Parts: sequence; structure tokens; C-alpha cells
Amino acid sequence: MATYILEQSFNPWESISEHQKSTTLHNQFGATATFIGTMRDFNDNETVSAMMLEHYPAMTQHYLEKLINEAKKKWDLLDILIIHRVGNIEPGDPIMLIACWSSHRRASLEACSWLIEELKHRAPFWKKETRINGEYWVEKNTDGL
Amino acid sequence: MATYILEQSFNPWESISEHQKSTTLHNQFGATATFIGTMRDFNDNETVSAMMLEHYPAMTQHYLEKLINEAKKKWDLLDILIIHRVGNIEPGDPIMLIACWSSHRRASLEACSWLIEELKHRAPFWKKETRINGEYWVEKNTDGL
Amino acid sequence: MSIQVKFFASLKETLNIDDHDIKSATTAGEAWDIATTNAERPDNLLVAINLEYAQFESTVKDGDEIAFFPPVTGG
Amino acid sequence: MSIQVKFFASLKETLNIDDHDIKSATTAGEAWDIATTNAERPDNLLVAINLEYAQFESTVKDGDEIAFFPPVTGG
Repeated sequence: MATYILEQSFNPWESISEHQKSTTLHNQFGATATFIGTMRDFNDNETVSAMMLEHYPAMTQHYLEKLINEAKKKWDLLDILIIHRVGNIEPGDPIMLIACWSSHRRASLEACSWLIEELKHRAPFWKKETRINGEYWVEKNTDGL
Repeated sequence: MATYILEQSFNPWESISEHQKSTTLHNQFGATATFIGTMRDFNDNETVSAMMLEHYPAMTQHYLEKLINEAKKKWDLLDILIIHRVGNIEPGDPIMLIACWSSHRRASLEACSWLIEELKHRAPFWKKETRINGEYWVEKNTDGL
Repeated sequence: MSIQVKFFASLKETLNIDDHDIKSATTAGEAWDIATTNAERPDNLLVAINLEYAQFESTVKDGDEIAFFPPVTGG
Repeated sequence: MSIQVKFFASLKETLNIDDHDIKSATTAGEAWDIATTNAERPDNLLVAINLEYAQFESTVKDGDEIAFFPPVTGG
């Protein structure tokens, strides 16, 4: 189980691959479900040229660990990797990565979806978008969309 | 949209990464959901040392394209990649890869889960496992487990 | 004038039969009977006509490709 | 004897206020009033005490860390 808060851009597929190699999961997992959230260059029909992601470091770390522990209680999971960007983000940059490994498919798929929603609604991150007319704090996350 | 039936082992993360680079998706997708099914070295509490995956090539190709078209009608998807192994497979080898790209998270997550179940129940693949006591055809897939 | 008949996976091994053509049949079920010389149909036997799942009562015509196989187990 | 008070994101900009310590407070709501010199509480204002979500009625004690912030928008 691992969580990383990164201030630099990362390659999600390399990160998953490296994490998978570093663990002792070999030949035990049958299912890997992953989700990557990526910054788009538009939102609400407006061009977004940049984004700044603020967070509350101590609480973020606490909440990511808490979500991982809750997911492990709810599903039979072999491993979880969560990566979240903070700081200045450019269009095309991955923002969030969640990867779940399990023996059978249901656990990893359900845990991955659950972790996305919980992270979006509980972990203390805030997005500020740079649009043509200025900078705007995103007011709330969409509900499962 | 792409489907590949492979007779050799593949690196799922490199495959997704290469597919993503080859498309014109840049800065349009906000969500990527993926699922990898991997061969484990045990099943039903028995050691499995090898697996042979047979398929019906023309019908497989037809069904994977059909599933992709159905998924595109049901959800607002930007791209789909499906890879499935056939032939002789070793423990630790990825068997199936499904990746879905969309603007918002719900479409890619739901389409990915749906494609897994539909592929498992409709695409003409058959697994034969080599166990300690001989070779056994897998009789049926588990129901969403 | 012929209909291609194919068998897959455990079914092919159990019947010990190769893919082959038959001259004619009116339904998928009749194609099974002709191609297997009246072998008993296993439980859960599936049939596809021209790459689409079908029923044993489905009609077949000259040039069709009929495939018989057990439940699929991919993914 | 002090309680740390933190503000984040749009809230920090709107209030134009820095994180600072206050001497004491009995509830999170009272900590807000003291730290902001009675600023109006925005709709949807959230509060955390020692890294856990809390209510404005939740009691606070010496040494606590209290954070005020708008709805979270990560992921």
C-alpha cells in the first residue's frame, strides 16, 4: 500500500508498473483496476490554460491512509497505490492515480470506484483554474459524473 | 478504438501508454479507467502451472468490435483499447486488458466494468489449465467475482 | 453446396472430431446431428451461425458457418 | 496555551488572513469567531479538528489544530 503527493508531473503507467514490480504480489493477483484523472484544457465550455492544486498536507496524508484502510476492510485487496498531484498543473498532466490489485475482479473494480468518490469528497485538495478571464477556484466536484 | 489478439506476452502499461500516445486524444480526456486480468498460479485452491487459451478467431474479432460499438452507444467515450492473449500463457502473464478514455469519470468507469463482463460472457475464448494432476478445461466463468 | 461446421475447446476433444463441411441442413440442430452422426448434445452446448449466437432451431442455409462450443471462459 | 487555526484555498483569499494561533476557544465555531474577528461564516464552510472533519459545536482544547476550508475539489 502506498500514497504519494507529487509536486512534479508523473507518468501514470510507469508509476503503476514500478509499484507492481516493487511489491511481492507476483503471481498472486488476478485483477488490477486503475483510474487516472487527467487535466483537460477546458471545463464548463471554457478554455483552461493552467491549474493550481492546493492541499492541506497533514490532513491529506491522514485521509489517504484512512481511505486505504477503509477499502481494505470492505474488500479483499492485495495492494493499493494512490498518487495525487499538487502545485502547478498543465493541461494533459495526470492529476490523480488510483490502482487496486486483488485476486478476483470485483474487489479491485469496486474498490477503485469507491476510492475515487471518497477521495473527491473527503480528501482536502482544492483546484484553482486559470481561464481567459482570470483565476477561479473550482467550487465543488461533480457528483460521480 | 483498437482490439488486439496476441499470441505473445505483453506489458499492459506500455501497451496503454503507446496507444494513448498514438491517438489524437491529447488534452481532451479527463478520465482513463483500465482493467488487467492476469494469470495466477493457483485456482480453486490448486496450483496451476500453465494455461492454454483457445479462441474462435473470426467470431472473437467480430464480438470485440461489437462490444466496442455497443459501449460507444451506451456511454460518451473518447477511446477504447482491448487486448486479449491467446495460446500458451504462464503464471504472471496478463490475459486481458481493457482501457477506456472519456471526458468525465463515470463513462470510462462504467464502460470498463461493462466490457469486462460482456467479454467474459460473450467473446469465444476457452481456458485450459495445467494442474498437478493433468489438464482441465475451465468450465465456466465466475459471475462478476 | 456446403455448410462449414466447427467445434471448439473441450467439445472438440470430447467428440474427437475435426472441423468439416456437410452438404446441407435446415437447422443448426440438424447440422449437429449430421456432423456428429447423432452424438448427444452436451448440457450448456452453444451454437453460433456466421459468428452470431443462435438457437438449435435457427435455420441454416448453403454457405453458412456453424460453430458448436462449450460456455466461454475468456477474460 | 494555544490553538492553531488554519485557512485554505478560496477562504484564505477571501478573508485575506494568515494561519495563526489563538489563545483559547471552547468550540470550533468560537475559534472561527475569535480568529476571524467575527467574520460571517460562508455557506458550505467546512471545519476539521486535528485532521478530522468536525462540527462547529465540536469542543476544542489546548494544542488542537483547527482548519477551516471550502468544499474539497481534488481528484
